[in-house]
Amino acid sequence: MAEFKLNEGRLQELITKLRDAGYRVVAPVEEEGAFVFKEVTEPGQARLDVLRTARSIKEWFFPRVEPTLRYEFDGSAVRCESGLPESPQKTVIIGCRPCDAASLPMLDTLFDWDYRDEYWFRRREATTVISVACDVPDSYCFCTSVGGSPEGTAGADLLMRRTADGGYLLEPLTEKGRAIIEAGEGVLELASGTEEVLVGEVPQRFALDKVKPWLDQNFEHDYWKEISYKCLSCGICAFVCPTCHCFDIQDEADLERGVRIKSWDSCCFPIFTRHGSGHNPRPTRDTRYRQRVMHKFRYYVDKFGVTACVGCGRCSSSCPIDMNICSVVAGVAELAESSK
Amino acid sequence: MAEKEWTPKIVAFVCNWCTYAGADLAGTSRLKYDVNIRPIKLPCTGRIDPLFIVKAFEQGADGVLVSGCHPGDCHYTSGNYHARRRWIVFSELLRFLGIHEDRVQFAWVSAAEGAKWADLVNEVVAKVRELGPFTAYRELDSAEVVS
Amino acid sequence: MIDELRQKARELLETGEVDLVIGYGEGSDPTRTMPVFIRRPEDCEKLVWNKYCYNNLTSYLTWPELKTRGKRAVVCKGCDAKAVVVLSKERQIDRKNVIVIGMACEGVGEPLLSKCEFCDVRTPKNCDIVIGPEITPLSKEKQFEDVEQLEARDPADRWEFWREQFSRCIKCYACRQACPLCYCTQCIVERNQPQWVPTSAHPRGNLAWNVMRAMHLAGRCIGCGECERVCPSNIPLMLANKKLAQVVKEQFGYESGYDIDEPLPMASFMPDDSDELFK
Amino acid sequence: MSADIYAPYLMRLEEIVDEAPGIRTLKLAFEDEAAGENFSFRAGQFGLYSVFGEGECTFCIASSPTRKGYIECSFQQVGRVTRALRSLEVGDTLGFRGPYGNWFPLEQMRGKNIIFIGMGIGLAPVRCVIWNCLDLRADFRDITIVVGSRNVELLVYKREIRQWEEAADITLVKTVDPGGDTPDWDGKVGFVPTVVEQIAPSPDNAIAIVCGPPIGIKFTLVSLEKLGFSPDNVYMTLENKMKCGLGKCGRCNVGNVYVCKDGPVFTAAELKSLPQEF
Repeated sequence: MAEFKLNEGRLQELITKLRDAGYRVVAPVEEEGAFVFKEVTEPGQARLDVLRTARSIKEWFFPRVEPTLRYEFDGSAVRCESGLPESPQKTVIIGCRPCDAASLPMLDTLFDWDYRDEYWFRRREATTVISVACDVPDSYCFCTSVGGSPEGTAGADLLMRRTADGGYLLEPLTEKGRAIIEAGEGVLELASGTEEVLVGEVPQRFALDKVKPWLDQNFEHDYWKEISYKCLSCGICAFVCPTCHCFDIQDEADLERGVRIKSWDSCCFPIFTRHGSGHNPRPTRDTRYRQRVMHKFRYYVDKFGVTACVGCGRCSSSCPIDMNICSVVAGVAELAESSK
Repeated sequence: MAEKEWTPKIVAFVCNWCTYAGADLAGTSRLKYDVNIRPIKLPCTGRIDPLFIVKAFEQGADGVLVSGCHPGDCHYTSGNYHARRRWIVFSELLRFLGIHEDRVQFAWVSAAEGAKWADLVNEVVAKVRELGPFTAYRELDSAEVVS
Repeated sequence: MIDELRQKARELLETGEVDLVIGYGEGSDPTRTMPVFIRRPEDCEKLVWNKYCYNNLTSYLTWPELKTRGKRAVVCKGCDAKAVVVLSKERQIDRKNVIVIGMACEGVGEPLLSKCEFCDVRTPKNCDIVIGPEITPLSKEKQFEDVEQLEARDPADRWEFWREQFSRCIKCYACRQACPLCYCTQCIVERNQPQWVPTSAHPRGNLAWNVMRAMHLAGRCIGCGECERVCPSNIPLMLANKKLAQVVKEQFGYESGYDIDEPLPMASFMPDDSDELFK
Repeated sequence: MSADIYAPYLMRLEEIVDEAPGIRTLKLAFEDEAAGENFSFRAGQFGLYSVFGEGECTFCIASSPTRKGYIECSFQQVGRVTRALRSLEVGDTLGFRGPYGNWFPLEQMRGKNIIFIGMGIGLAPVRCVIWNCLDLRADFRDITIVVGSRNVELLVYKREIRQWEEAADITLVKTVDPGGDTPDWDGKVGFVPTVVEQIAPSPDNAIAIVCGPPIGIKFTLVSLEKLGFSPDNVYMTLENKMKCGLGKCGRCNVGNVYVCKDGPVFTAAELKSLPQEF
């Protein structure tokens, strides 16, 4: 497929072109010292050099708070209105990393499992994803251990690679990606084929094929207690994770009207599974942390055929007590190796 | 919904023993005062959690009045002393957040002070009326989180 | 210092005086540390001490699963040790069953965390063992400068400031989980009859949560700043905490985490407390 | 059907039956009659019932799929939503999403002896399949129903139990825990597992359906195994906490199953192979 070139210093021009073409442009933008995916409203805001934003792109498809129903009371009757967005705004996310992009098809399987969650899919359809290959990955990165790559294309409509001269090489991967190239006409030029592309290396930290067989056999193992005794049971890991998708549904209302709201939840919270009776199937930190790892590396694989981790390293880098999921899973792989 | 002319909605958290009795006295004494107040009776000012006030604003109150027995007169000996410390701190927190001090007002009204209650309500209502509807808080509701 | 710490910890475990030492261990990265729970003397080599020892380990002291065991030792910076004072005053720990190992500390973080600029407990107080040299305390004179700066802005500005800050809250509750003084077994936000605090991370729910959190720490917060450090949205939570600390100091003459005998300010009163607020 | 999988049907509360202290059965009719006509489900499936302003709550559909035009649910008041459900009056509107999940294998049950065991409020999902079988009585051989509760007062569906007792083609055994009986109690006294062993239903060509509190299920399973029932022929329902009912929200995930989609009906053999997190 033909590749295109965006020369150094012309990113803003491309963004302007995309906005002129009717796209809402979302990119890593600084917010109080952290980077998050936000709509670009001013020149120079988009920071494609940011390796790891505080939160993943999932919130643009699966917002942290989302009404599914609005209703009004009228005596004993209730009038309801669905919260499903009719036609979400045409959006382009530019500057996510291949790991984040890879989380999208991974979550498609869940949101399309028998019941198709249009809240997710309507935004998916309205959104074009432009990922940027990682030229300088860091020690938290482990995409290559979970089947990804710093220049992976899964989930992306267009892949950008940094070039040695400070520009980017653009490779459209889908129809939506080609539409971006069209919209960028005048700013983009056809690549010469001689550009030197910068892509970093992410060393493989564990052998994924060793992990699941061990998990299958070791639901009960001292390892779980050993690694999780210090977990604070906060929800950071789940909330910053591109693939964590558990949510809660709650009503909020006054005497006249109300909303039913879907909001992010975490399996690390003690009340996540607590029954009305008080019985809690996962009463302790180790059982909850085990669920987090098991769900990603075992159950999701059984159910949907993919590992629910893309190796972005966010949960590790933002964990208050420095729990590192890569080390935890590498530990599993080691145990698997040594138990042979 | 049809736009009605705005009148302040004020929730008054009052203690059972002094202020509620004082308000009762105002009534039996046929004192006239503004009708914009919705009193909620609690055993003691010590029972009033700051969250009650937050909830009142969440549910559309434009102002809140907290009132109980004068210091030294608490039916439970010291409930209002504890409450006083709490309100000193809480009112500072609200002010720090940028909420005008007249949005939440505090008073001591005894069972004998029917007239003080009537005047107090008029004063509170007048001040909140001057501030206008608490749209800043209500707008929190409509703010969209993402997309 | 690290040798002395390891030595002390080993002694405590060897003599059976404690059966658990909660300390800092090597992190996944040279700029981080990870809490470690040490039960065997030979594991004391895992303890580390450096300027990346951020966590306030006293938050582990109130964990139900660690509460019933025997005596524990906990490694503390001066600021962390203040939490022990409060926990013990609030009867959450039996002080006799906790050995507090205070580490002389010239501040953590690179650059230094802002809390360290006004630290008067660089040599920890109220500890059972203090390791390291005596370090001159820093002046706290300007500790409320940031609070005052915000206060100087007009109310509408302050509202806008906090509205924006709180709107970024994602309700991960890391602030609560990291706080040594948020030890309730069931937080008010987890109670739903009635649901006092909306669980959703929308601006209204976030304001209720953050107001409530600050208020519950009034007169208690010891200023370790863990809530703010762990916040994935970088919300300046300490500003609110410090504001309330300032009010409590000015109004009731109380500073949290120093005196073991002084009554807790929000659980006590003086008949002559200010009546200015009340009509 | 609406594209919004979270959209509830509006239901009208038609009838309230107080079954036992804290336990109530609600009969609900679809406000949109056409939706009611088109609505079908299978015994064992569940739904999310909602009180507007309070939230959603998961229960099985307690009425039989053979009875059209309405659904019933039975619940015990424990939390916010069940409390709100209890405060509803006839004529009030509530929400319902469903039917969700799998069902009891009626096809495999045809021509067999069926043993129903319901303990406490656990009788609700069993009741659904009992009526389903009774409405198709000729398709099944012997039907035995064992109902148990802590005491006489807490026994649910008292009217129906009497009906089943009086029916000539059903063996009904009712029991209350020791100490839970009253002077005029005409049933057995003893824990359900013990009673099951006493009446010793034959495992040949038989299927057992068991619902109740976890501890009751655990010991009843032991008894059934003693009697020779294969874990493949014992069915039960899992009652995990759920929010979406659609296999999305992750809350009911246990091992590689989502209880709301792969369950709630499981065989004892299937449950044994899962992590014991329920």
